[in-house]
Amino acid sequence: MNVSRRAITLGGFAAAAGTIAPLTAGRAQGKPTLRVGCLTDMSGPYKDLAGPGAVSAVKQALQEFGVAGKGFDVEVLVADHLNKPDVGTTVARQWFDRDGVDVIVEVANSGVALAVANVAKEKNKVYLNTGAATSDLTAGACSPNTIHWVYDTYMLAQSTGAAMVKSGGDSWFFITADYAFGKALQRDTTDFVTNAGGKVVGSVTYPFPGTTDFSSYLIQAQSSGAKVLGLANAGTDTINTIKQAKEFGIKMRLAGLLLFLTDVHSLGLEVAQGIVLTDSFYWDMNDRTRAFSDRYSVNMKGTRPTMVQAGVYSSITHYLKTATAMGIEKAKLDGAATISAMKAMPTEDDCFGAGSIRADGRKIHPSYLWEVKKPGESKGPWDYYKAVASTPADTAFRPLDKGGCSLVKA
Amino acid sequence: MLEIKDLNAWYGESHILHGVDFNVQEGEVVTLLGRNGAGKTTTMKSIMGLVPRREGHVTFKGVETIGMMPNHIAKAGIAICPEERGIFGSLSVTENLMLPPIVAPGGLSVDEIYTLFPNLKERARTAHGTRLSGGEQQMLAIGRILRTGAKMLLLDEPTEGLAPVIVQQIGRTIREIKNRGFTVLLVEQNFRFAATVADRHYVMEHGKIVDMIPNKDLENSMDKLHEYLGV
Amino acid sequence: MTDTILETTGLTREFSGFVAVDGVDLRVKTGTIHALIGPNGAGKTTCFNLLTNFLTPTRGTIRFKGQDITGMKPAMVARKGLVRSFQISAVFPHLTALENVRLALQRARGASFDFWRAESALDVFNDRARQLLQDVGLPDLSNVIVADLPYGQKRALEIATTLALEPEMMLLDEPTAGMAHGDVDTIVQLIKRIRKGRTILMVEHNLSVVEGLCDTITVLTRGKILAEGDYATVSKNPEVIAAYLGSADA
Amino acid sequence: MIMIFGIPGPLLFGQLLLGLINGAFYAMLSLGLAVIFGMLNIINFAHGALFMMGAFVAWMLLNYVGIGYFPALILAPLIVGAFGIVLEKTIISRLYKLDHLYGLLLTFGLSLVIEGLFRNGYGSSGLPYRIPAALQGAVDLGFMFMPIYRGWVVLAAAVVCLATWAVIEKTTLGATLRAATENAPLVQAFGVNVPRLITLTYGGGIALAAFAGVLAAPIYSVNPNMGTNFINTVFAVVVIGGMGSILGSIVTGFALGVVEGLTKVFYPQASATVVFVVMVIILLTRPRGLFGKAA
Amino acid sequence: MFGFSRPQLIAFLVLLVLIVFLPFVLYPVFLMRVLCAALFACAFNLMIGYVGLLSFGHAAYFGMGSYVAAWTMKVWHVDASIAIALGGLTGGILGLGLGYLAIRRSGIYFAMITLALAQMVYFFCLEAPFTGGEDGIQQVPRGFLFGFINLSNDLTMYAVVAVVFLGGFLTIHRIIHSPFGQVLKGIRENEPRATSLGYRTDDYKLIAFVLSTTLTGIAGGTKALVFGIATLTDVHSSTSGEIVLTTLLGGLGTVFGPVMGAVVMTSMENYLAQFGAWVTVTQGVIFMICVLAFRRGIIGEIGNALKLKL
Repeated sequence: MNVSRRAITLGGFAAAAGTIAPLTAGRAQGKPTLRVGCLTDMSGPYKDLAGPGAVSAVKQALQEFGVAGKGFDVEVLVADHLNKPDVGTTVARQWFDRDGVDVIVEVANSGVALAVANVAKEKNKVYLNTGAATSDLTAGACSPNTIHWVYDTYMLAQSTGAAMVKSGGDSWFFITADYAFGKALQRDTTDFVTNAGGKVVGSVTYPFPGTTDFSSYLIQAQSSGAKVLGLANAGTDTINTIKQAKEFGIKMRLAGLLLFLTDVHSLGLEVAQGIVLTDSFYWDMNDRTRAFSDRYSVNMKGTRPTMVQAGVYSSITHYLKTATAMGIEKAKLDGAATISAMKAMPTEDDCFGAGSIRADGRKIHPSYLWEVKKPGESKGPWDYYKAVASTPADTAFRPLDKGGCSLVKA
Repeated sequence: MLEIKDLNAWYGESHILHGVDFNVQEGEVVTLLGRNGAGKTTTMKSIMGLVPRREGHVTFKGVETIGMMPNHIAKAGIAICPEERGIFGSLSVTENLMLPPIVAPGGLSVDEIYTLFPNLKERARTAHGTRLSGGEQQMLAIGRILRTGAKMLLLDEPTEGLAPVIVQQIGRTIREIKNRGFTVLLVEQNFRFAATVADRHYVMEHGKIVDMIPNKDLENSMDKLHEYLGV
Repeated sequence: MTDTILETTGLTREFSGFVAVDGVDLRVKTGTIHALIGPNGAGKTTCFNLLTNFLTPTRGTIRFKGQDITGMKPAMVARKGLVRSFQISAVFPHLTALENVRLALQRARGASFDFWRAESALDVFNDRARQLLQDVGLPDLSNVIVADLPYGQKRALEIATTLALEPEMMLLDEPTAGMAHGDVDTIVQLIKRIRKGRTILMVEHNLSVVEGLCDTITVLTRGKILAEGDYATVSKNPEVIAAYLGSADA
Repeated sequence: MIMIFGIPGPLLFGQLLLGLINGAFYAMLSLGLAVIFGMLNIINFAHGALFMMGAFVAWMLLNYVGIGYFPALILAPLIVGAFGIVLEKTIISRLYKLDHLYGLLLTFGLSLVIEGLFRNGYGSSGLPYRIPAALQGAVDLGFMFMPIYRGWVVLAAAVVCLATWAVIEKTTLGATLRAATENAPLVQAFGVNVPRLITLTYGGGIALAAFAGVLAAPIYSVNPNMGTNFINTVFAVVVIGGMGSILGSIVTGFALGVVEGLTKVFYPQASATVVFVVMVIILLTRPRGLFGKAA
Repeated sequence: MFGFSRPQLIAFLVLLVLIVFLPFVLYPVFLMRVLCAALFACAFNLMIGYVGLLSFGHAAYFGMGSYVAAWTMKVWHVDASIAIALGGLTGGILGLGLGYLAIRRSGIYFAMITLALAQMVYFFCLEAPFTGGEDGIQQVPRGFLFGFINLSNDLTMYAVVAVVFLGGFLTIHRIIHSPFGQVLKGIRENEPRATSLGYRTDDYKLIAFVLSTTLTGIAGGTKALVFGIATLTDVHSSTSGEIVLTTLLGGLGTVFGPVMGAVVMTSMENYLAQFGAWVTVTQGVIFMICVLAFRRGIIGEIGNALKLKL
């Protein structure tokens, strides 16, 4: 095994020689080399929930899979997509065309994710998305070369929306980030709320990015008289909304439609207590997740993995299994065939347990509704969630026939 | 008191002063005469250290000031009343008056300044310095440097654009401060005015001193002066 | 009123409380050289800026060739044939002397918006430009960057550039300021030569220049007209002597 | 319930009040920016980054040294102000003779560096900073629930703005500053150490930004991007108010906060853009801004 | 030819040779990105370098050109040449409208007004349904040029981009060295004097602005075609900032500076992509060094050292 962190050298004229060298001269021993590209947000709003943790998860997967005896090398490349789709496509093209990358993993950011999916399809490579929320990846934009691993807006909306209504939260107000992800989240959640017999009494869409003050929207929400405040946003925005809701004494129940463990960590339990949220993975779910997370923590200064980082581990593990089974050379040659093989093989790992991948590229597993503990209930660092409800794997995601994915035979 | 030797000054690329030499004795009033563009104002600014680049010697009370910052030159006891008066529009009259810091004891008190310029006292409450008439502004500009205790005053065209009656008042003021022991270097275009106050006149042309005329010889030198000044 | 080319009535400009030009009634006769003199700060340059509409008057009107041009855009004023020079030499410093003059020719004769044509399209103006440079006594400097020229030559170049527009009336703001004796004479000769067929209004400090050159002199002090007439008349006016030369009994 | 433009009256009052609170931040930031512009002729693009630094220094003081909110309110501006002085001495002072553009570009680069460094060091999801115990809680104003801390922000901002205004308009130091803004060489020729005055002004402007940063820390999480979010709006405030105008920036800061607050009710998506609409309109009708002096 | 001086002609020939041979050595997609950025920077340089006006909102024209080209390709399936032309047209029309407002102010006010107008364009793109929000317009087919040249091959596409770039580059050079360009120089050197010669300077500035935004739109459209994507990044103010840096780094008002700037900036962005926030730190440091130490930019400093106008 050979895990190196090599710069993506397509830079200036001077770097030209360096670009070609690894492909031609490298690996003289003749062993095939799998190249894994971890394309993630290393500096922006998703750095904590994916970023370096995702890179670490890739390495952990490789190590625990035990590449050493399997007769091939694995090389890991890392790049920051800066949350710009065009940077993402450029890096992806470069990786596939020049650097011999076989699989791209992660990509937190829906816009970039969709862009990378297109490139992966064009180049017939493997693309395992864990960080993006958009359910388009398995609907209109589905591709024979993409698997969407962890969660999507449909799952979040259903789990949080329907469950909240069941527990009495039947009138909703949304604070929505003014971009496709926020709007999709609000739209999907609205469907589940109304289907479950609840109603949406209002919403406010705020400029994204760049909004830091949510107090205006919060008092609009408060005056609407709704019982539940749905936060159709993510990252720093969600954190700020929650903090300010606490500050303004908002009495509504807060539903974080996309809230990660690292967000709760940053908020602190004092502020975050009582919020409900949906995650498909929590480190303290069972012995296997705890064991995985302990191993993860060793490399990541004691932090616990988010579902995105767990998804990276899970997806790479499954990819390696499949690739070994079908033969490295073959896996390198044909991305779509590799994805088919991955779909054919049941998944099994410490993070998500047993699962499977559907024809549209959707990895399915149960989703869980969590409530953030009160400070008194927490028994130690990172002990934040208590389970509220769960949705079984077969109903957690959008039914196969509803997405309109061209890969699904009618 | 002030000794200037081989003073050169530049604005950017353009070389304005080409070796200016003159001196001012203690208690004297000396004028710099010359046409527009001859380098009189630049000489004043160079003494104060207000030009981007200067070379040569400016010795004040025996101290070389050529490498000094303007604020240090001011602290040494030279005060300037600049061309177009330099009254600050965003400052009230009193603020304008009180602006220059005291550099030495022996300056005039505010009351003395008001005695010298009664108009100023009436206008002391005026909000903006630039609301004053030209003459009042000139008085303010002279008055504020009398306060600082500096004994060497540089007055750059104090009569510019002023009515004759005001010019007369300025003339009286200059004689008065001379009597109080101040030394004055005066830039003037109006040599008839200069003649009424000054002890000596230096004539500048093309960034050089071309002549020195003691005031008593002025009448005899009229033709020469007309030639120099183009009037 | 064909013999009056430029006429102002009650021209006034105030700057935040201070009146720079105060009710000036100026009348310039066609074909004359008219001087505007006065001590520093009398408002001569402000007056110039008003005449060419670089400044808008607070009050008053300006008529040029019988037409009211008050409030017209400066470029339009120039196109009407009233072209000015500036007190600080107004050249295009990083172009060659030839290009400076050509820029004016180009405006007068079109082709200014042609962004698709090669620069060589302007070569047709070269001969006329060289002629103009020669007229103002500039040696063959066509390819020297203007920034490197001595001051006097810049002034001459400026006049050549203005002449290229063949204006009916020229406003010259202190054409001899900062010039050496010899250069002054060149400019005086030049003005004498170019006065044919046009009217010139000039601000000037150098009274000996004014004396030899100007038909009419208007004396301005503190924004107002103090006296007007030919040199002989004006120079004997005691008020003028007091204001301009300084009174002896101050 | 009273309805105003189809919005319940109490809600509208609430929004106006909130607008005022945001306006307080705009006013403090644009005030520093205006002072710096007036004196140094530098458009300090790094202002947002230094605001952010103020919040971070407060966070560091608390977490590394154990110094709480109120001392930090004094200390953080001093520390960041001192940093500003170092910046001015070493870098910014080299630009005074150049076009505005270079100052803008340099400080833009500076803000990229500062923000990038903090992002590398602390990530970008934000660090928590708690409201001090003395200012926790809220009062029910009838039409809205008013957190005490927000009230404190408006109060503190108003006091600081007024104090700054008073120092500049009513003291000898202020008179010297104003004079130096008009004609720095002449003021120096009167014996005032103008370069030092300039350095202190920059430090002071920065300290104001840092003070605003500390005030902001408990409201927004301490985040490397927190300045970027403000800076464009604050620029608009300074331009609209009239560049370099002290009073203009204070009044416009509060006013734009209110305009933005109202937009949040009527057309929330446009609340970030509305300041630019106002800016274009103002620039086209009053080129020097609302309070700027004619050229 | 095209008003090139001798050293410029040599530099141009070197550039030409590089453009022809580099795709066989370096990654063509990367080179296409460089060329699009270079055209953008050259168009921007037309304003700042030759008219002396800093537009702080050029991303608006780049982004709108990119959106329109992407949308017409994807939805109307127009020919690639038409899509690029429409991109340019969009930039031009938008530039005419916004420039008409902005051109009335100069200096820092011009910069601020262009920034504000660009923010409004950004808001429009965010809200308008056809742009696809933050996902952008994706999966834009490269399609065909003139109906029969299939652009899906990178090298073919590269050839088109190279031709567009060279066309734009030479056009700009021709504009600068035209009678019109001569007037622009005059305005930059001494605007009051130009006015006093009877030039309605605002008209010239506006035309220059429109030419600049048209070429910017073409650059945006070409970029959309190459990458099959048009996104909010293209209209975002950070893109406006980057193009200022690119041009400054290469050398304001030089012929080859923007090209050099684009090469360095794009390479840096790529090389530093794995280092996270160090990209912004490095950019910031370069910005500062440029302003403090070599204000002429790379090409400007080289030209100065060799005493050549490059």
